[in-house]
Amino acid sequence: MGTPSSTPGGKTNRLGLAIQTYRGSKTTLCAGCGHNAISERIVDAFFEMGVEPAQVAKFSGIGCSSKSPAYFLAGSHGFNAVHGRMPSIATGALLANRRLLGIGVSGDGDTGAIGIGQFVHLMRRNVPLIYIIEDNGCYGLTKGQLSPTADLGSVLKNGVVSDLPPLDTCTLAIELGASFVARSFSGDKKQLLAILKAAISHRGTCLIDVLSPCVTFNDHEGSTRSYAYVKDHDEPVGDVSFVPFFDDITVEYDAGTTAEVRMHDGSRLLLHKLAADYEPTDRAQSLALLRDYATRGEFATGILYIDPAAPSFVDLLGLVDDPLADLPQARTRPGREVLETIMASLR
Amino acid sequence: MGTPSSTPGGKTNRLGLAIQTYRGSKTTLCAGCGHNAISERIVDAFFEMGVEPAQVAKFSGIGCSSKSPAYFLAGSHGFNAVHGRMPSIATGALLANRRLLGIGVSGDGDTGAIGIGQFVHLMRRNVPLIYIIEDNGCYGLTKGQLSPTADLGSVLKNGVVSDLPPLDTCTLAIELGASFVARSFSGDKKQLLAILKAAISHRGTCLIDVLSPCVTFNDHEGSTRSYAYVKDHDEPVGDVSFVPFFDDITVEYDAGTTAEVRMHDGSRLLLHKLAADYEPTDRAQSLALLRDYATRGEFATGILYIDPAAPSFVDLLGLVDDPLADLPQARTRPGREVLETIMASLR
Amino acid sequence: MIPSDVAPSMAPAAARDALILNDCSIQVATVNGSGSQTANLVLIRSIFQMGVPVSGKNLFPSNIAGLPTWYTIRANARGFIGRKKEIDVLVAMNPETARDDVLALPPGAVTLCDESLGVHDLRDDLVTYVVPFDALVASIAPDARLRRLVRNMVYDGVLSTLLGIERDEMRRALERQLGRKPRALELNLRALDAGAEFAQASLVKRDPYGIRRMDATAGKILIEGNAAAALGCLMAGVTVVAWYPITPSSSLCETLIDYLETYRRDASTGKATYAVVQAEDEIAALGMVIGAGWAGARAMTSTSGPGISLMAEFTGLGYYAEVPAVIFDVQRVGPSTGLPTRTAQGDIASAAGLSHGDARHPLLLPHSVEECYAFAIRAFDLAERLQTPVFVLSDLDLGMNTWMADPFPYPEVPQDRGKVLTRDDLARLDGWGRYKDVDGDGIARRTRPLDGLPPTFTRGSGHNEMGGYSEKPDDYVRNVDRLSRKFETARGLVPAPEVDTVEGAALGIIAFGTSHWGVAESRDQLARERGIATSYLRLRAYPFADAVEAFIAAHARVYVVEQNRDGQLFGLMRAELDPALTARLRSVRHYNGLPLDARTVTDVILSHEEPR
Amino acid sequence: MIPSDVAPSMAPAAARDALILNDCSIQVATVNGSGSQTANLVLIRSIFQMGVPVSGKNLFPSNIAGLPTWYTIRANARGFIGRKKEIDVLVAMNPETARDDVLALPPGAVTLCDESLGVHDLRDDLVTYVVPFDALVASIAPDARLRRLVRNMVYDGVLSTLLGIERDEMRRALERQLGRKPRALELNLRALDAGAEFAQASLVKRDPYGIRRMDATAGKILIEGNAAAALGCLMAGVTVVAWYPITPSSSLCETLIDYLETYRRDASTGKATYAVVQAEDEIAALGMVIGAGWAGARAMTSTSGPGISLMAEFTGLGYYAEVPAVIFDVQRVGPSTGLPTRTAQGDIASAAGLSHGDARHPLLLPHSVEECYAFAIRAFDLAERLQTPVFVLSDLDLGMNTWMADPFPYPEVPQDRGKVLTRDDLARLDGWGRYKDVDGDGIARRTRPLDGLPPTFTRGSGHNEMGGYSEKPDDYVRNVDRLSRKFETARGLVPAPEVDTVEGAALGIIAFGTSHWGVAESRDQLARERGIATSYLRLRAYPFADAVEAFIAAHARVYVVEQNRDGQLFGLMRAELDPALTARLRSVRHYNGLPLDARTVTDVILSHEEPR
Ligand SMILES: Cc1ncc(C[n+]2csc(CCOP(=O)(O)OP(=O)(O)O)c2C)c(N)n1
Ligand SMILES: Cc1ncc(C[n+]2csc(CCOP(=O)(O)OP(=O)(O)O)c2C)c(N)n1
Ligand code: SF4
Ligand code: SF4
Ligand SMILES: [Mg+2]
Ligand SMILES: [Mg+2]
Repeated sequence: MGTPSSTPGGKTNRLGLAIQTYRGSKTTLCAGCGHNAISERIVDAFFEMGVEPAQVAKFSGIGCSSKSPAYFLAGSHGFNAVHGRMPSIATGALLANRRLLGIGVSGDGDTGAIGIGQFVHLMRRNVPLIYIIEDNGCYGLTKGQLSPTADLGSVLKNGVVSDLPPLDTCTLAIELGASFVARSFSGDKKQLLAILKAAISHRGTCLIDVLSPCVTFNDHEGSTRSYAYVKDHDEPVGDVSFVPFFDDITVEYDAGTTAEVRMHDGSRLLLHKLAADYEPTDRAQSLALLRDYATRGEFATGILYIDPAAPSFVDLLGLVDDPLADLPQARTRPGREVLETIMASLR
Repeated sequence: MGTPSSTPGGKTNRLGLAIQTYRGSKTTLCAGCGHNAISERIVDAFFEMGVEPAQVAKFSGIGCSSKSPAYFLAGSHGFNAVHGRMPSIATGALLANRRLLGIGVSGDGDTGAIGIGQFVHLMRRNVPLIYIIEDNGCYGLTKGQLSPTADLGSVLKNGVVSDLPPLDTCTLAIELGASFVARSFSGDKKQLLAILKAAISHRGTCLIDVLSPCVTFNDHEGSTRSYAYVKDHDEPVGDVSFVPFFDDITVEYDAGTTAEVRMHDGSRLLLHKLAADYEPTDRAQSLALLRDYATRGEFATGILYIDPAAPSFVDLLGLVDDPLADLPQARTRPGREVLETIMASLR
Repeated sequence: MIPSDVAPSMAPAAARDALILNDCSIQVATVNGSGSQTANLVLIRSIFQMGVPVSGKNLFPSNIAGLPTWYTIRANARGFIGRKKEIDVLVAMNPETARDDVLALPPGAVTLCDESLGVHDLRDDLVTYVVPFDALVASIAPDARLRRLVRNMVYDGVLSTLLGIERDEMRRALERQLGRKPRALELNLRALDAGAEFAQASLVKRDPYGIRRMDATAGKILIEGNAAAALGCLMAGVTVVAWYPITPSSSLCETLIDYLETYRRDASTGKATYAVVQAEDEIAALGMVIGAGWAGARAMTSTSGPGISLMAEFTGLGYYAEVPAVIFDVQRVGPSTGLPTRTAQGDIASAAGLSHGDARHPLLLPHSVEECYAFAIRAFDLAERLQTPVFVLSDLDLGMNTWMADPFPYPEVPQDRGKVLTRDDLARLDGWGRYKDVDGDGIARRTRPLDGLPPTFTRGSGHNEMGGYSEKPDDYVRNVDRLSRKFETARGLVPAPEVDTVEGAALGIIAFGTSHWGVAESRDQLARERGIATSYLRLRAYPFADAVEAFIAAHARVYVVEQNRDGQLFGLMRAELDPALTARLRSVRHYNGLPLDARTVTDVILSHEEPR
Repeated sequence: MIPSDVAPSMAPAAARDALILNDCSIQVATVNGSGSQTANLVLIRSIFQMGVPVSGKNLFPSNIAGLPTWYTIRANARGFIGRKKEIDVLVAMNPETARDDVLALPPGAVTLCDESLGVHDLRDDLVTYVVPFDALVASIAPDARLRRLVRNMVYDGVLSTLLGIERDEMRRALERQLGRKPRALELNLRALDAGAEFAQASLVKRDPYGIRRMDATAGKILIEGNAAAALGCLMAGVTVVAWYPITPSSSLCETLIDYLETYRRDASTGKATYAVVQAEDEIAALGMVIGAGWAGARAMTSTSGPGISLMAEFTGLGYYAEVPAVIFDVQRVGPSTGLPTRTAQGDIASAAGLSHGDARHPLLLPHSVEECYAFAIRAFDLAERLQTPVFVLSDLDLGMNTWMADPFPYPEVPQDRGKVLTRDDLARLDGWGRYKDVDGDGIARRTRPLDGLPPTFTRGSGHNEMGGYSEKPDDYVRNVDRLSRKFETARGLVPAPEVDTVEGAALGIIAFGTSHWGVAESRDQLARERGIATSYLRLRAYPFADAVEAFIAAHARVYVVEQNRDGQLFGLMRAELDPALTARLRSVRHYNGLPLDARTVTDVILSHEEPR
C-alpha cells in the first residue's frame, strides 16, 4: 500500500511511468500527521515533473519527519543518516555523483537544534539539494519536547513554556546564501506542489520550510481541542498512551491573501500567500518581508527568495562532468611518470 | 611582563586597583597580532569600569584568539575549553553562579565553523555573556586556512580561493536574539574601549565582532606587501618558517565617517563608523544597515543593535538570587517528608 | 448475574485450584498508540496489590502510533521477575502480529483472542479462549471512538476471572489511574466487569495458571528506573541539569523536571533552586554540565548511546581538566541509531575509556530501581570527590519499565562536595597548586569562582601542578600519573560488588545491571534442574574492586554474563585483571534487544558445563 | 682566508679523525618563527647527501611565533635514526632556554653557543665552542632584519667544519632550498662560509663526533609521513576529500590538495577529478566522507585525537550501515587538547572500538613513510572491500618529521573496489539482499546509486538482510553476527605483522608504528650491551593476525612497547588473545610526548630482566 496521492491513477508522465512508481512504503507516522501530506506532494511533484526515480537520492536525519523518505519514491536511493547530520551526508554523496538529484527531509529539531551547524554550512555552500524541513515546532519522535522553531509561548505537556524566540530557518537560509528559499503548509496541496516542482528545476540549495502539524504532541495551552484538554478535562478517554486519529488539515487560499488554519489542537496558524507578482530575487526585500510578517504573527508562504544564477557547490569545485564515483582507475591514478617526477623531487 | 596598556600607570580605579591588576601573563601571540590589541582594550575597559577581577570568569575555545584570556585579567577565573564549544561551557558556569561576570573570547573559526551551532543557541538564549570574536578571516593557530568569515576572494597561501560568501556573525546575532551586537576593529582603541565598557554594563548576550588582523597568515593575493610577496619575490628572506615582526595597526576616525585601514599584507579594510546619533534599538533597521554596508564592501562599526530590556537567560529561568553553586544542602535536598510523600504516591 | 450462568470450573475457586500459582508471564500484543497503558498498569498493579512480586515490560517500536507493541508482565512468587523467555499467557489484540504471536508460543500456552483475528484454531497444542471483544465493548460504549479505548479493559476483566486476579484490586488500581476522570473511570469499570463476567459466563478454565494473594509486596512501591534516578538527582541536590531528548533516557530528565518544579522552588520567593536547560544537542548538554561543575554546581545530564558518542570530546576535557559531572547513560541497542526502543548493555566499553588519548572514567552499574536512586545520589558525591565525570549506566529495561522496590531511604550521608579549598585550608597548605597531590590519593584541591580564593585557569591543554600552561614532558607525565593514581582511589570509593559465595561451588557468575535478573533466576534453575551450585558476584561499578580477582580465584570457572555482542565487560576484565585468573572466565552474551532471560543464561552455561 | 689562521687540529682531516663517526644527535634550540627551517633542512640534507642515514625531528610549541623550539637531527651509520635520548651536540640559539638546554646535556656533550648567552662556562664537563654570531652576521648582512635571518646559516657553517660535513653538500642543499631566490641564496652562502671559516680559524676541535661520507642513502628520498600518506591517497585514486584543520594532521590534506591540483585535473578540460571540502568540523568531514563513500567515491579524511572523539557517532554509522571510509589519525598527546604538538600512540584503544554499542574497526599501523604511502593505498582497497571505515594510525613524529626512505613503488595492484554488484552479478544471484552473506565472509554485495541496479535504503537503524527496516530481534542478531564475521575476514586481509624470530631468544618484543625505531635500536643495545637476544614482532594492523599468538607462544616473556600511558595495545591484546599467552606479556609505556628512544626501552626491559 503506497502513500495515496491526489493525482488520479491511470495517468502516466512523460517517462511513461505511473504515479505508483513514485510512491513509497506504507507510512508508519500518525494519521493526520502533516508529514504524510508532504510525502504525497513529493510523490506528485516528481511524478509530474517526470523525474526518473532511480536518479534521485533521498537523505534524512532522525525524527518522524526523517522517516518519511521511506514513504515516497521507493525506486530512489535512500540514506537515513544520524540525527542532525543529513547535510554532510548529502554533500558528500552529491559531490561523489553530481548526476544525483538530491532531496533531503529533516525536522525542525533535526535541523534547528542539533543540526543547525551543518544547516548553516550547507546553505552557505549552496549544495544542490532540495532541503525540506517538516516543521512542527516540536520533537515528534521523542514525544513532544519543544524545538527551536516552537512559537514563543507554546507549552509542553508538562507545562514547560517556550520562552525563547523561534528560529526562522528561511531568514537564516537567505542570509547564508541558499539560492532558493520557500515556505509552505503541509495542507496546501497546490502551493506546496508548485514549490516542489520549481525546486526540482533549480540547481543549488532549495530550502523549503513546510509548516506541518504534529497532531499527537503539538499542544497549545488554552486550546479547547488540544490533547491536554482531552486528557485533563474528564473526557472518557483517559489513557495517556492513546494517540487519537485525526484527518489531514488542508487549506486552499489565494495568492495575496491570508488564511487562518485551525490546527487539531485548536490553535491557529496565520498564513499569508505572497502575491502572484511578488519578485523573489531581491535578498534584502525578501528578508524585510519575512521580518514584517513575523512581527505580525503571520507566516509568509510561497517562494520567498530565488537566485537562479548563483553557482552551486558542484560548479564552484569545478568537477569533471562524469560522476567522481564512476571515474575509472585510469583517470584517478596518475601514471608512473608522475610518481617518478615526485620521487625525483624528493631525492 | 603584562600586556602593555594605553592607560597611564600609577592611576587607580574606583576600587583603588591599579591597572596592573587587570593585566594577564605575557602574550605568546605574534607581534602585531590584532588579538593583542584587543586584550589591551579589555584590560582598559575592566580597569576603567572598576570591575572586581575576581568576579569575572573568562571563557574561550581553541585558537590563537582563544589563548588570549590568559593575557588579560590574571586575577579572574579562566576556562579554556575545547574548539568551538565555549558557549556551552559559559552557559553552564553562568547558570551555576549568576554573580559571575562572563567574558568569552573566540575566533572566527572557533565560532563560525565548528562552533556555529553553539553560537546560534547562545545568542537565542541571550545568556549574559560578553562574547568577543577576534575575527581575522582565517585559522591562525593551525597556520592560515580559510575561515567562514574570510572575504569572498581571499586567497590561501597554497592558492585556494575563498569562494563562499562570508558569514556575518553580527547579522546572525541580531536575527537570533542577542540583545547587544557590535563590531569594531582591533586597532580602534577608542571605539573598542567604549563598546567594551558598554558591554560590561549590559545584562544579556553582547556579541562583539572585532576585526583583528592576523599578521602571519592573512595573505591576500596581489598585495604588494603580503607575506606571499615577501616569500616569492626574491627578497633575501627565504625561510618559510620565519614569522616577520609587525607593529600593531591602529586607526582613529570620526563617527559617521569611513576609514580605510591598510593591513600588513597591503590589503585594505573599509570601516564605517556609525554616526553619533545612530539609534541601535530597531532590529530591522540594524539588519538593513548591515546588509547595506556589506553590499558596498564596508564594515559598519559601533554598537549595531541593543535591546536593554530583553530578559537574559538567567531571568527567564527564574533562578534564586544566590548562586546555585553556593546553595547549602538544606536548600537543595528536600526534606524527609517530601520523599515520604513521593513514596506514598508510588505505593 | 445468574449463578447458573457461571460455568462450574470458572468459579473463583477454580482459579484458586490452579496448578501453577503465582508464576507466569502474560503478554499483551497490541498496537502502538492504541491506548493500552491503563489496562496494562491496572493488570500489574492489581497483581502487586495482591502481594505477588511482579514486573512489567513494554516492548515498543520506534514510532508513535500504529505499529506492534507488546507488554509483558512477569509474576513470580519467589521474586524472579526478569523476563521469562516463554510466554505463558498471550492476549492477542493486534491483527497484524496475531498469527506470528500465536505461532511463537510454547506448547501449552494460553491465548486470549478475538474470533475475528482468525488465530484461534491455528494450533491445537494451546489453550485458547475466544473473546468477542466487539460485542462486549458495543454493549458498554455507544460511541465508536470510545469503544477503541475501553476495549483493552475488557481483557483485564477476562484475565481477572481466568487467573483469579481479584476484581476489587483491579477496581482500586483503575480508580488510582482514572480517579480524577469520573466518566473515564465509569466506562472502564464497566468494560472490566463485562470482560470478567463474560469469562465467568462463557469460558471454561483449561489452563494451569493462577494468581493468589500472598504477602511479598507490602509497603513496596512500583516505579521505573528513570523516575528512580530522577528522584536520586532530586535528593542529591542537583542544581544544574542540561539534557537533550533521546529514547530511552528522556523520561529521566522529564521526571526530574517535574520533581524540581514541585519540590525545589524556594519557599519564600517561589524562585528556582535549579536550572534546567534543554540543550541544542548532547555536546552542548555536557558542555553546560562541565561549565556548571567547574563553577561549583552539582550538574548532570542524561542520554543514550548516540549521545555518549557525541560526548567523547567533552568527557575527555572533564577528565583531563578535572571537572565533576554526572552522566546517565540509559543504554539502548547500538551501534548508530540501532534499535532505539530495545535494551542493551553495549556502552560499557566505550564509556569506560570515552575520549581519545588515555582516559578512564568511573562507571556505576545499578541493577534495580533502588540502585538507580542510590547510585544517582552517590554519583554526585563521587563526581565532586573525584573531580571527574562519573557515568551511571542504566538501560532501557531498567529505565523505562515498571519495577517493584522497597521505598527509597532518605539519604543519611550529607553531600560530599569534595576537596574544595577554603580560606583556612589555603592558609594551612604551603604553596597551593591546583593540580598538586597533597594527600597522595591523586585528588588535588580545587577552588570555585567567587569563593574569594585565588583564581585558577582551567584548560584541556597541558598544565603543571600549579595550573599553569605547560608543554614540558615531565609536567605532563606527573599530571597524568596522578590521574592514574586518582583512578586507583576511585577503585576504593565506588560501590563494592555484591558477592554471594556458595560453599563448594566450582562455578562463579559475574554480571552487572539488569543482567542480574536473568542470572538470579538462572542460578535457581541450575541448582534445581541440574544440581549445579554457583557463586555470584554482582558488579556494581568500574574500576573493578579487588574483590573481583578474589572471586575469580575462588572458582574454577567464572561466567561473565552481559547484554552485548562483544562481551565488553569480559574484555575489560581480561584487559585489566591477572591473566592467570582471567583464563577462568567464560563469556555469556545476549544481544537481541530483549531483556536477558534466565533460560538463555542457563542454556549457555550448560552448553559449557554439560557439552553433548 | 689565510691558511695560517686555521688551527691545525681543525683541518678537514681533523674531523675525519673523529672518534665517533656517523653516530650523533644534534639539537638546535631556537625560537618558533625565527626562521631556522632552511638551516636545519640544509644540515639534514647535507648529511643525507653524504650517504649517512639521518632523520630530523622538530619539537615545536603550540603557537606560531616566539616560543622555544628544538630541532633534532640523528645521524647513524647503522640506520638507527629514532630519537636518541641524549643530545650529543647542542646548538644553543635561544636565550630563554639556553641555560636549561645546557644543564640538561650529558657530560661530554658539545655546545655551540654565542658568548652573549652567558652559558659557556655553566659547566666544565662539556665541550663548549663559543661563536660570535653577531659579529659574523654583521660582516655579511648590513640590514638588521636580514641578520636575524642568516644567523642560523652560520651555525651550519660552524658545524660543517666541526663535524666534517662537506661544505659543498651544504651548498648543494642550500641551492635546492633557495635556488629560485638568488639574493637569498647568496646571502645564506656567505653566512655558511663565514661560520665554517670562523671555525677553521678560531676553534680547536675537542669533541669526538664526526660525519664521514658513506653509501647508505643512494637513491633514497627524504619526506614527511603526512606527505607520504598524501601521495598514497593520490595514487590510490581518492576522489572525495573532506577535512578540518588540526595539528599534526593538517599537512596531510594540505599536501594532498597540492598534489591533486597538480596531477589530477582532467587533461582535456582542466576540470577536477576530485572534490576537496574544508568542512565546518570533523563531524561534517566524516559525514561527507561517508556520504561520498555511500555514493561510490573513494573518500577520506584526516584528523587527530579531538577529531577522532568527534567522529565517534559517524564511525558507528559507517560500521553499522557498512559504508567505506578512510580516516587518517595523526596522533598527538591527549586526552582533550593535551599537547597538540607532541607525539603519542594514544588513540589505538578508542579508534579500535569507536562508537557506542558493539563496533570494531580495522586499524592500519604504519611505522615509516614507506608504509604511510603503502597503507594509504591499501586503506582505500580495504575500506571498499570490507565496506567499513578503516583507520590509518600515524602520529606526529611520523607525520610531521623528515624521514629517509626508498622511493615509493608504483602501485602494481589495481584498485579493489570491493563487492559492487553489476547487472550480471544480479542476474546470477538468486534474490539479492543488500545485507545477505552470500560468500560466508560476512561481506555482502552493495549497489551504488545510478548504476542502474535496484536502489537501497541505507540506515543506521535496525535492518534485515534485504535492507528493509527491522526491529526484529533475530534480524538484528543475524546482522551483527555477520559484522563479526566480516571482522574475522578483515583479520586475514589487513597487513600481516613483520616478524623477526631470533633462534633461542627467550624474549620477544611487540611494537607498532614509530615505536619501531626505538625498539629496533634497543634490541641492538640489549644484544651488544647485555648479550640479550630478542625476537621482534612489528604489528602492522588490527585486528590481530594469528601470527601474534604464535609469536607470544614462542617466547617466555614478551614486551609490548607503545607510546601511551595506559598500555592500550597491551590491553587490547589481553582482552582478545588467549590468557594463557597474554600472561607472558609485559607492558612498556612511554608517554611524555617525545618520540620513543631506545634507551628508555632498554632500561625498562632490563629493570624486569635484571632487577637489582
Ligand atoms: C544524537 C541523537 N540525539 C538524540 C536523538 C533522539 N531524537 C530522535 S528524533 C529527535 C527529534 C526529532 O525532532 P524533529 O527533527 O523536529 O522531527 P519530528 O519528529 O518532529 O518530525 C531526537 C531528539 C537521536 N536519535 N540522536
Ligand atoms: C576538535 C578540534 N578540531 C580542530 C582543532 C584544531 N584547531 C585549533 S585552533 C583552530 C582554528 C582556530 O581558528 P580561529 O578560531 O579563527 O582562531 P585564530 O587562531 O584565527 O585566532 C583549529 C582548527 C582543535 N583544536 N580541535
Ligand atoms: S508524533 Fe507528531 S510528528 Fe510524529 S508522526 Fe505523530 S503526528 Fe507526526
Ligand atoms: S598566527 Fe595570526 S592570529 Fe595567530 S598569533 Fe600570529 S598573527 Fe595572531
Ligand atoms: Mg519536529
Ligand atoms: Mg581566526
